[in-house]
Amino acid sequence: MSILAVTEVLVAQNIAFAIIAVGVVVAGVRLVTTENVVHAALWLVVVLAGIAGLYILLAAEFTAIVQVLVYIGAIVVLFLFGIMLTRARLGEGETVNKKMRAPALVIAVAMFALMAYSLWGYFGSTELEVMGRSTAELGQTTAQVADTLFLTYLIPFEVVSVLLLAALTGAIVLARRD
Amino acid sequence: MTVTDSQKMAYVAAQAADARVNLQFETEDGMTLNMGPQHPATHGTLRIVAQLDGEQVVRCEPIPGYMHRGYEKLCEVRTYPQVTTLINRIDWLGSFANEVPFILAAEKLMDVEAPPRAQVIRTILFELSRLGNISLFLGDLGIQLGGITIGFYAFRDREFVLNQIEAATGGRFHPNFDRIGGLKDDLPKGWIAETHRAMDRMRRLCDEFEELVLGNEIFQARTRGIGVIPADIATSYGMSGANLRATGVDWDLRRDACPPGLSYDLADWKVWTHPDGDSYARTWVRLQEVRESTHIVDQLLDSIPAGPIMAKVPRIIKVPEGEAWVATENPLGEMGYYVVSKGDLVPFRVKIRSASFNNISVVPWVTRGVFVPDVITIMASLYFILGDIDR
Amino acid sequence: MSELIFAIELAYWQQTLIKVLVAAVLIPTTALILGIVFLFKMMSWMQSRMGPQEAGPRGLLQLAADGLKFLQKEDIIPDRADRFVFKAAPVVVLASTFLTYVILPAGPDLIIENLPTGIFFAMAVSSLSVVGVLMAGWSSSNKYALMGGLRAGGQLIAYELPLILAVMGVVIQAGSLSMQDIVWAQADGSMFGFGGLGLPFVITQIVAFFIFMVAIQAELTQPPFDMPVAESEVVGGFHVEYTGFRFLFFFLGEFATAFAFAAIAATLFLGGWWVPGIDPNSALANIVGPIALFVKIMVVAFLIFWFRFTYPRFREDQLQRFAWKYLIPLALANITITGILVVVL
Amino acid sequence: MIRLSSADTPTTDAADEAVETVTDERREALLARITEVLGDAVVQSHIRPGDDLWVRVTREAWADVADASRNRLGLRFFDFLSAIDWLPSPFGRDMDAQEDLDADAAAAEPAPIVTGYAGGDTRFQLLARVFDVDEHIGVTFKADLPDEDLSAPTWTRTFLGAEWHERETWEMFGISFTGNANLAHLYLPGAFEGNPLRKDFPLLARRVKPWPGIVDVEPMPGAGDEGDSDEGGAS
Repeated sequence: MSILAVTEVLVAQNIAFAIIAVGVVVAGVRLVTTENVVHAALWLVVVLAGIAGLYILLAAEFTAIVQVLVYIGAIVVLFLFGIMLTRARLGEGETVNKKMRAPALVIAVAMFALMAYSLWGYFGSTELEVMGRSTAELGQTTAQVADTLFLTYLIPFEVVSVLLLAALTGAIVLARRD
Repeated sequence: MTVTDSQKMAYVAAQAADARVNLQFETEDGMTLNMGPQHPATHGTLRIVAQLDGEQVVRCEPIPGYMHRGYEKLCEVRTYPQVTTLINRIDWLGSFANEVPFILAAEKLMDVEAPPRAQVIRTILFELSRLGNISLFLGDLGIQLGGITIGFYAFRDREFVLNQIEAATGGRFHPNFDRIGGLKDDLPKGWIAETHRAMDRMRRLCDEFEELVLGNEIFQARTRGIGVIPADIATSYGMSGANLRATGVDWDLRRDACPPGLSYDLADWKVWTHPDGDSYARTWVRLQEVRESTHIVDQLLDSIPAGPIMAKVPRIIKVPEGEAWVATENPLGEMGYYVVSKGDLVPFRVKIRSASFNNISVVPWVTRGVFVPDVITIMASLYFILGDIDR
Repeated sequence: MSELIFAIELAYWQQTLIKVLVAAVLIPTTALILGIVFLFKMMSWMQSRMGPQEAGPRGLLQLAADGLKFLQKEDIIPDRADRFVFKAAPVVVLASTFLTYVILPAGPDLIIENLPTGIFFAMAVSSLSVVGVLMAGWSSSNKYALMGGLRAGGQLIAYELPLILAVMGVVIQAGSLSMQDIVWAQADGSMFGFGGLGLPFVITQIVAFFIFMVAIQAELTQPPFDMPVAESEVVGGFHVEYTGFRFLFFFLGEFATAFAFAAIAATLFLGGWWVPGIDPNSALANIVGPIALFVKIMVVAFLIFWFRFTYPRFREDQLQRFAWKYLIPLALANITITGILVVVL
Repeated sequence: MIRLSSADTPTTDAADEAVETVTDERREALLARITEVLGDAVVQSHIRPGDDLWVRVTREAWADVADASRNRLGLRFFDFLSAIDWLPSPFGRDMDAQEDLDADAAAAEPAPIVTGYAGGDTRFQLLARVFDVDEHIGVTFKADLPDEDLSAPTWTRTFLGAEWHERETWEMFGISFTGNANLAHLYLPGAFEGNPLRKDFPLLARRVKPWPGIVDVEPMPGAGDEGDSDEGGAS
C-alpha cells in the first residue's frame, strides 16, 4: 500500500497514528468502565481530542478543529456543567444494572461489524494518494468545505439549522416553568 | 421622613420575593454556603451562613460572636478612666469616636463640662476618626466590588488623617486621648495647618472615588436597586448613621441631638439624605458625609478658642449615683453608652449600644432572594466593623 | 507552511523539536514580561502600591520575591480532592495556552505552524481551557472552587461566541483564516487609494475590535469580568485550593494567555508583524517583525490591563445579559454589514 | 440646645436653666402622652431635666409598650434592648484585688438592692430605649422581672431589630422572651453555661490574676477616699 511509502513524514504519521489510536482506545475503554461520571466525561475529552488528532493526520484540519471547538469546547463542557450542577451521585456505591451486558455486547459487535463491512465495501478498493498532492487538491480546504456546504447542500443545511433551532426553543419551553 | 413610591414598590417586591423564597425553602433543599469566619468579604471574623438556590440566597444569617470580648462585663471592673482603653477597640477604625460618648456620659453624671477649647478639639478629633473610618469604607467598597484601585488610594490618603491623629494624640489607631472633663494634651505646633492640608487630600480622594467608582456604570448596575431597605424597616431594626439617612430619614445625632461636650453648632454643614435606600444610596450618603466632615474640620480648626483643655476634676474619679444615656453620631452610626453608676470608682453597668450590631441585624431581611455577589455588596455598603458588632 | 527558519534546512523532527522548544520558552518569558511590565510596574504606579516600587532596584525584586514565595510554599492537595484531576487541571489550562502560540506569526517566516485555518484553530484550542478550569473547580471538593469553576465555565462559553463572531468580520474582510494571510491582507490594503500605510483592520473593523477586546477580557477572567476568581465572593474561585507551584501554573497560564490574546488582537486588527515601509518579503521583515509585533502586543496588553485596574466587577447574570443581549447581536450585525460591503465593493 | 461653655463659667447658668425648662416641658408632654396611651401599665417615671425620660412599666404590658411606642407615640426608632442586674457589689466586685477590697472596706458587705431612676422592686430589670426621629426625643423604658420567672413578652413583633438584642439579653442575663422563637446563642458558644452579665457570674480572668486596679495610682494628698468628688487636684 502506498501509505507505507518510505518517506519521513509518513513514518512520523504512522507512529503518531499508532500512539493516538492506542490512546483513544484505552480512553474509550476507561470511559465506559469508570464509575465516576466526571471522570467519564474527562475520558471523553481524551477520546475526542485523539480523534481530532486522527483527523489532522488525515489532512482534514477543518474537521479536526470543528471537533475540538464543538465537541470538547461546547458539548463536553455542557456535560461537565450538567454533572456538576445536578446532584448526580458520584463515585462508587451506585448499583448499576448489569443484566443487559450480554445483549449490549451483541449489539455493539453487530454494529461494529456492520459499519466495518459497509466502509470496507465502499472504500476498500480506493487508494488515498497522498503523496505529492496538497490538501487543496484533495478537496478538504476550508473554502472547499464551505463551498460544498453553502452551494451544493444549502437546502439540507438550512433545514437542519431550523430543526436545531426548533429543538432548542422546545427545550427552553419545557425547561422553564415560570 | 417620607416614604417614596420607589420605596413602596421595593417593599412590595421584597414581600413578594419573601413569599416565593419561603415556598422554595419548604420544597427543596439548596446548597448551604458558609462564608467565613475567614472570608475576605467579612473583614473580620463574621460568619455568614447562606442557604442557596443556585446563586440565589434563600436565607442568609450572619453569625457574630467569634470576636466577642465581653466589654460590658469588663467595664464593670475597670475604673472610669480605664474603660476608655477597652472601648477604643470597639470600632477600631474610628477609635477616638468610641471614647467620646462614654466620656460624655461620665461627664453628665459628674456634672462636669469640658472647657470650650477641649470641646472643639474633641469634635475635630471625632471628625478625624470619622474620616479615617469612612475613607477606608470607600476603599473597601471598591475592593469588594473588584475595583481594587480605589482601595489603595483610600489607604494612601487615609495615612494623612492617621498622621494627624497620631500627631495630636500619640496613637495612630487607639488614641485613648479623651478624658473626663477635657483632653489629655493640647495640640502640637503646626498641627492646624497640616490638618487643613489633610482635609484637602480627603476631598481629593472623594473626587477620585466619585469619578472612579460612583460614576462607573458597572458600579451603578451592581448597587442601584440592590439591597433596598425602606425607611420603616430601617427604624424598626434601629439602623443608624448613613444607613438610615440613605433611606430618606433625615436624622443626624450631631445636628439633632448633640450631647453637651461637642461643638458641632460652631460649624455650618449639611446632613445629606438619599431617598432610595439601596446600596448606592448608602455609598453616596457616606461619600457626602466625608465631604461634610472635612468642611466641619476646616471650620472648627479656624475657630478653636483659647483656654485650658481640662476642667477641674478630682484626681480619683468617683462618679455620683445616677444613670445616663449618651449617644453620638459615630462613623458607623449611632453609638451610645447607657452608664449606671452607684457612686463607685467603677461603673455599675455599662450597656454599649454599637451601631453595627443593629445595622447588621437587618442582613437576614435584606438579603432574601438576592444573588451571592449581592450579599457581598450589601454587606459592604451596610459597612460594619466586626468589633462594633461583637464588642 | 514555512519550511525555512532563517533559510536553514532542517529535518522534520529537528524542526519540530525547535518549534516545541521555542514555544516552551516563549510561554514563561511572555508571562514574565507581562507580569513585570503591567502587573508590577504599571499597576503599582496606577494604584500607588508600595511593594513593586520599593523592593530592590526600581522595584524589580518584587517579582523575584513573589516567585520565590510561590516555589517554597507547601504543595497542598485537599484530603477529599480527586487527586489525579486536581493535578491535571493546571496542565490542561497551560496546554491550551501552549497550543495557541502555535499559530502566532512573528514575521513572514517566523511562525511555528502556519495552519491554513490558523485563527479558527486558536479559537478552538483556547476553548480547551474551560475543561481545565472545570476540572480544577470540581476536583478541589470545595464549594467556592465549584462555584468559581461553574462561573468560569458559563462565562467562557458565553464569551466564546462574541469572540468568534468578532473574528469572523476580520476573516471575511481578509478572505482567509490563516494568520499570515490576514497580515498580508492588511499589508496589501489601502486607505482611500493610499497604500503606503496598508489597512490595519482596526479601522474598518472597529466594532469587531471592541467586541474582541471585551470578549478576551472575559476569557481571561479579568475585571470587570473576574467573577470566577473574585476574591471577595468566591475567594479565588477554581484555584482557591491550589498552592505553590500548581498555583503558579494557573498564574503563568493567565498571563501567557493574556499575551497570546493580545498577540492575536495585534495580528488581526493592528497588522501583526508588518510595519509600513518595510518590504514584507525581505529578510529584514523577519528581524523587524518580532519587534513590531511585540510593540503592538504591548499596546493591546496595556488596554487589557488598564481595564483590569479601573473597573469594578459585574455580576454573573449581568455579564450574561451583556454578552447575549448586546455583544452577540452587535457582532452579528458587524458580520452582516462586512459581508455585504465585501460583496458590493 | 448645646451648652458651649464649661461649667465653671458663671454667666451661662441662666441660659442653662432656660434650656432645661424647655426640654423639661417637652418630656413632660411626652410622659403625659405615654401615660395616656399606656394607662395603668406605667408604674413609675423619672425625668432628668434636659436629659432623658425614664418610664417603668409592668412586665405584662411590655409588648404593648413597643406597639404603642411605634404606632401611636411616634417613637419609631428602636435603639437597644437590654437588662440590668441590680445585685449590688461586692458580689459584682469579688474578682477585684484584695487590696481594693480592703481599701474599700465599706463596700465589703452585701448592700441591699438599690435600683436606679424610675425605681424598681426586683433584682432584674429590662431596659429598652426607643427614639422619635422626627421630634428628636427618646424614652428609656424599664420593666421589673420577678426572680422566679425571668421572662417577658417579645418586642420582635413590633421592632424587627429587637431579635438580636433579645438573644443577647437571653444569653447574657438568662431572661427569656415569649414569642421570640429564635432564642439561640448569639455571641457565646452553643454549649456555654451561665449568664455572664449577671453580677454573680465570676470573671474568671480576674480570679486567676487579680487586676491591680487602683492600687498603682498614688492617692493625691488631701483627696478624700470617701469625700465628695468635687475637691481634689485638676490636671
